[in-house]
Amino acid sequence: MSENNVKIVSFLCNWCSYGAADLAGVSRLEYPADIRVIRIPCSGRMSPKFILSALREGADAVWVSG
Amino acid sequence: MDTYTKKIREIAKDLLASQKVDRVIGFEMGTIPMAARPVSIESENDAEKLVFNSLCAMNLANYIRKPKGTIAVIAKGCDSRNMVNHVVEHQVDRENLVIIGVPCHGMVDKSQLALEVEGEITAYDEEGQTLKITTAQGELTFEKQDFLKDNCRLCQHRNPVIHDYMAGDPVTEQELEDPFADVNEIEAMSQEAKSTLFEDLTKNCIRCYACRNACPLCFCPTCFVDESSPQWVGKSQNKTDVDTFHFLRAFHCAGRCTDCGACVEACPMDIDVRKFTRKLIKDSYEMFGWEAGLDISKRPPLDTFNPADPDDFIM
Amino acid sequence: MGNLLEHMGVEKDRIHFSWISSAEATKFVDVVKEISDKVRALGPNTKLKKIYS
Amino acid sequence: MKYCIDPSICLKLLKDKCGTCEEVCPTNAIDYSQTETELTIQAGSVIFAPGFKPFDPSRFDNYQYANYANVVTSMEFERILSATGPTGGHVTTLPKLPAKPKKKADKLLAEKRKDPKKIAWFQCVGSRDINKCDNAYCSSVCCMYAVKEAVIAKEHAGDDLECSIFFMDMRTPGKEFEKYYENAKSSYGINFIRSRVHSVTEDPDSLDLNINYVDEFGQMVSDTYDMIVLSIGLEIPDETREFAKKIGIDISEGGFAKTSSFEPVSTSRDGIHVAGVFNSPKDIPESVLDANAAASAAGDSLSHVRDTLTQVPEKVEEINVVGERPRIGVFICDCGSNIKGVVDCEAVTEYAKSLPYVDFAYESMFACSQDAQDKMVEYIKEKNLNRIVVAACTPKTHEPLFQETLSNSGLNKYLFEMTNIRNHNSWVHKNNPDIATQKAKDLVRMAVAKSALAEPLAEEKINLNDTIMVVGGGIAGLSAAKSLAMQGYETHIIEKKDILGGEARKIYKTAQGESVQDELDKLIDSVITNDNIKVHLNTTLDSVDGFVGNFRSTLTENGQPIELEYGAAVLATGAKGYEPTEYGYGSDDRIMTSLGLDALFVESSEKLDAVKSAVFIQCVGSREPDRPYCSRVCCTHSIDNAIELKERNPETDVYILYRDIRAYGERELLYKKARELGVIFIRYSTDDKPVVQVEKETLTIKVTDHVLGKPLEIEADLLTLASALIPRRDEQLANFFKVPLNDEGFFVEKHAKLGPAEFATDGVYVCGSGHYPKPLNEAVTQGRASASRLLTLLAKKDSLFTSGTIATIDFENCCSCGVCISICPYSAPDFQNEGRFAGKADINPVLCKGCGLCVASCRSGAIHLRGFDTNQILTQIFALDEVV
Repeated sequence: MSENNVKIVSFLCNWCSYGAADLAGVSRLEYPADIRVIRIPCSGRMSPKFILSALREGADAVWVSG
Repeated sequence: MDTYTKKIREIAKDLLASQKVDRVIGFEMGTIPMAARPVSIESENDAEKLVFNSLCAMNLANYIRKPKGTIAVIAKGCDSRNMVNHVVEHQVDRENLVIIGVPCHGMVDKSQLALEVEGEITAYDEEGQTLKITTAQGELTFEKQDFLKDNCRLCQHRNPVIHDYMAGDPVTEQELEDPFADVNEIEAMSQEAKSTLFEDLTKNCIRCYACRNACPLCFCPTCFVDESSPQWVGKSQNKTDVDTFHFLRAFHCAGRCTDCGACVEACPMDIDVRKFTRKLIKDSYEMFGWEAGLDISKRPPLDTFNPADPDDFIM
Repeated sequence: MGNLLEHMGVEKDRIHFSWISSAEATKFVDVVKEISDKVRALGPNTKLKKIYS
Repeated sequence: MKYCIDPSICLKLLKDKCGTCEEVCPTNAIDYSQTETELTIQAGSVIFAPGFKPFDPSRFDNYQYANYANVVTSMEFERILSATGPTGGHVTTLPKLPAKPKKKADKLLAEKRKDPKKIAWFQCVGSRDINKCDNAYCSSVCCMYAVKEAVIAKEHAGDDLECSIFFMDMRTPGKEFEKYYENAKSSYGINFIRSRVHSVTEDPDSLDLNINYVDEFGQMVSDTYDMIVLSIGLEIPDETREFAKKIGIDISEGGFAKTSSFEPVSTSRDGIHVAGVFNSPKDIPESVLDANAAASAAGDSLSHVRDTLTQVPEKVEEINVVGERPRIGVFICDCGSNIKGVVDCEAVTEYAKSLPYVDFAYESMFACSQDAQDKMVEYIKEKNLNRIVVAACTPKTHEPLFQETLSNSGLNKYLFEMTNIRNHNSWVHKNNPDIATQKAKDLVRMAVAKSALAEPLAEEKINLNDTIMVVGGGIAGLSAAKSLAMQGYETHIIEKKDILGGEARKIYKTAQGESVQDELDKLIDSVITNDNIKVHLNTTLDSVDGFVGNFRSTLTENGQPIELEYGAAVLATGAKGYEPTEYGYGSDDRIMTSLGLDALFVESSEKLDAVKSAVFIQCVGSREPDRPYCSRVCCTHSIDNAIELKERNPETDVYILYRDIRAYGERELLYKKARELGVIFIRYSTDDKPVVQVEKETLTIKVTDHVLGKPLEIEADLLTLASALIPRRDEQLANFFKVPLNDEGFFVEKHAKLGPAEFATDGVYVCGSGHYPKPLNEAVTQGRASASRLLTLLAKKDSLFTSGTIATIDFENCCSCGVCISICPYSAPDFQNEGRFAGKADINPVLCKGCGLCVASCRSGAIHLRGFDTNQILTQIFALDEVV
């Protein structure tokens, strides 16, 4: 987690944002490599535990996307 | 308050004598002055033990979960709201519960009062809104209004929201100019100031879990801090672990907390854990128009799925 | 949730929620960029981060 | 997706030169010796769905589509709005120019490129037009797609963009369409201009487009736009018409297949069915319904041979790995150069070998290719692996394939984990190979950590009762029941009234002129004589318990309670006519609804002979603030009845007072015919509605003439109110089956476009006007479509399993708070009534969709989501900590 190495833990809904991320790839768009994706079956799966846990483990940010 | 005590004893006696209930849960005076403690009585003769005064701050909703038989319980405004919660959350059946409502004038903040008094308190009494305290120096009187607990000052539901009996006439509810002034004050602070505030707040925590145990909302068979697969929250007094505990404990109370103050009352380190829960009370109110424990037919907003919920509710 | 974290002094920009349909690749990229920029501006996370002693 | 060679330009095939593709193909897939072959297929039924061709506006010299760079078609504009389109979703002028032009002239032109500030849509290009082309019909879809394009353009470009749609009638009669149209006006500020623009001229310098048109008030307006979008219609190409002729099916004037209202997906030739735009111009949901319905029609005659050609794949015995130490095999896919071109796959593979529990790591050129799959099976057996991680593309497309490979090697398919190092990595960080390689390692580490916790999951077999209940004995319900019964399934029709037929009983004839009563009698006869159908008249539904495959209901039939067990249900409860409170309805017997007039036609009432002047008022109770939808059927119904009056007595004066005439598809031809017969159409606006005056002798309707702008008074002997179709808003029924109703009280289908005849709740289907108002032919189509969807469920009778990735409850830790029961959108959790854990919640695996809402909401941590369990997600988070 140095100056130029940001870590954003990203919880993406399998049906929505995960698909958008796939499409972004298919479309060859480019974006910063800061995100680490954890696939979840639905944004409803998102528990506060995961957000706290990610911050505890040193994530610089948490992103949940449905 | 004597009239309350008298009435409570009468009702309790009746209920036990007629075998309408198996037990009555209320308060009795403790072994040291200025302490009231919960008591469970099963015979009408014991009804004389029951008292009610400004020291009965504990939330008796904590003692009524999954009861054996039918029980009667004394309930202030906040307690009654927690009883509503319990019924909604299937912790007790309404038909097994007889609620003896007590319109409340607020409870006394003992630690504040203690600051005003030197030496050991040998006796305590109250008459109307006046508190009488006896120490080695003699008798002192205080106005109760000046020593109300913080949550009681902000209380807008002093009358029980459900009851089967009432131990007195309803009291006038307080009109507050800004019920969330305390939360607003913190909200207006800078990020750093907030950070420091909460750092100071939790630094004395010894993780005794008294706040959790006193809270009528905490009834999970295994608390998240005790989970072991994986053990994601450490059990030490590591600051992150302490903060995680307080954060998630508060979060579990979102939309359910009645601001009864049991957590603060129970804390041996005088940590004002309401600083966490008050924010969620405000958010529930502002986002969903929701106040916990007022309606026995409705589940808290975070328990239901509604496509019309505000988008930022998850935050 | 974010509100409470912020209340405790965790910067709001460290928690993001968004709704993106599986067809919105450009929106996805925009959101990643936005979050990345905001977080870079905040610097490393120190709040709530576990310190091993 | 597979590639093939276009022989008309391939140098190898034409001149035996080049051959590069053969050289570079790593899997030797190129075979130049393949030639066209003729196949003969024996078929019992044919479904003809050749689709349409977008109208080519080049032939219109007034719009100069072929010459002006900023005149585009709506299809082209769709691509401009698309993230994968030529401009990457950015709305820009000169869109047809290459993004990075190479030619000098193009480069100069590209300098004039700008973000448009004003865009206009021209409707009815190639539709409703017999002057410039022969397409008299309405293409049905262009109004809605133009509104959608304008809204999305505004969403992309923001408030700076001004969008105007030039139209004749705004035709948005689809479900939820009218609200979308109103919202486009009120929230997005899109201009709707009722005018047909004659021609376009181009400013040679700026390439801006100038137009002149006459507005609604008769004023000449001159305006300039940056871009013009031609809303082109749908056309049946000549090849299709010729082919139709060749196979001997009748086609309509517009080139569409001729079908009847009661068999709307069957052509004039027995056994040949039709679906999609070739049947009639239509939007996506109607096309999907057509397709479903055609499948049901084709299946009706083939049910006796069902399952005769089925082959059952051999099953490999599953190895029990429970309790074993994880032995993870990691497969890193190069995806040719798609991944390897950016990510150092070798390094990632080496790294994978160093991770805990990883026994084996292997780099594969194409992990999804057949030989790579075979190898995977070999390695699993040879190395005795019990967990597999594949780092490749997206699990959304490839997970099932790899899971099948696991099954083939004897491993439970849930012992598989996939991580996406292509779409989420190599493709999006192609300029940062180092970072991409590092990210790939992180992703692999996270996947391995999760995989170590993977457990074999069981899929439970769902028992399926193949009896069906159809609620509602109207046209839609009867059509569904008939198809289901013809395909061999016991079907119960539940009808509240003492007679079958529903609202169709009140209709005189269809838009195609068929007698509704005759056809309805035939349909009812075929239903009551079918041994598979049990009709329950005078019957109400009292309760519904159970779930897909296992429903149980109590009914009251003629006052007697009966029990019914069934596996699936079709809700065909229909809609009813609105009883107007406006325009003096009820105060005079000369004022009636459309159905009232139909009744007069059916009984050939003498009353009709006396009618010298008849007025129709449209949109009575529809498209109003408290009922904002369009009832879809009323325009055609009134036009049809107007024609009937004119044909009975050409001397009768007939007026139709309307807001927009919504004669979609070939109904437009009826509109044309009505005008030719002298029916007078007068448009009114909602702020100046017609006024009805009832006096003893005379019935007067006052309306403002839209052409002259002057008030008119019409004396009428007959006033027909085209009243809305309103839903029954059956909340009890919706609750019984846990299916949603929309604001207006119509049922909400599974997916507005792709699931129009089924609910999100498994085993429950919808058809008829309870879904949305629709004419008879569409009700039959949807009835058949719901039957078709239901039949696909029944076809899986022996192979229907629950998913393995569902929630389960650890009863010891359940605190009975009931949050899960309250929050679950699928009603999967419920309290247990008996046994050791009575009072605690349990989850029905059949109903659980594995969304995890309950898991996240469970404060006690008592609920676990198999496959995405809390410890599996936490372990991925922990794995992050080891980064760098």
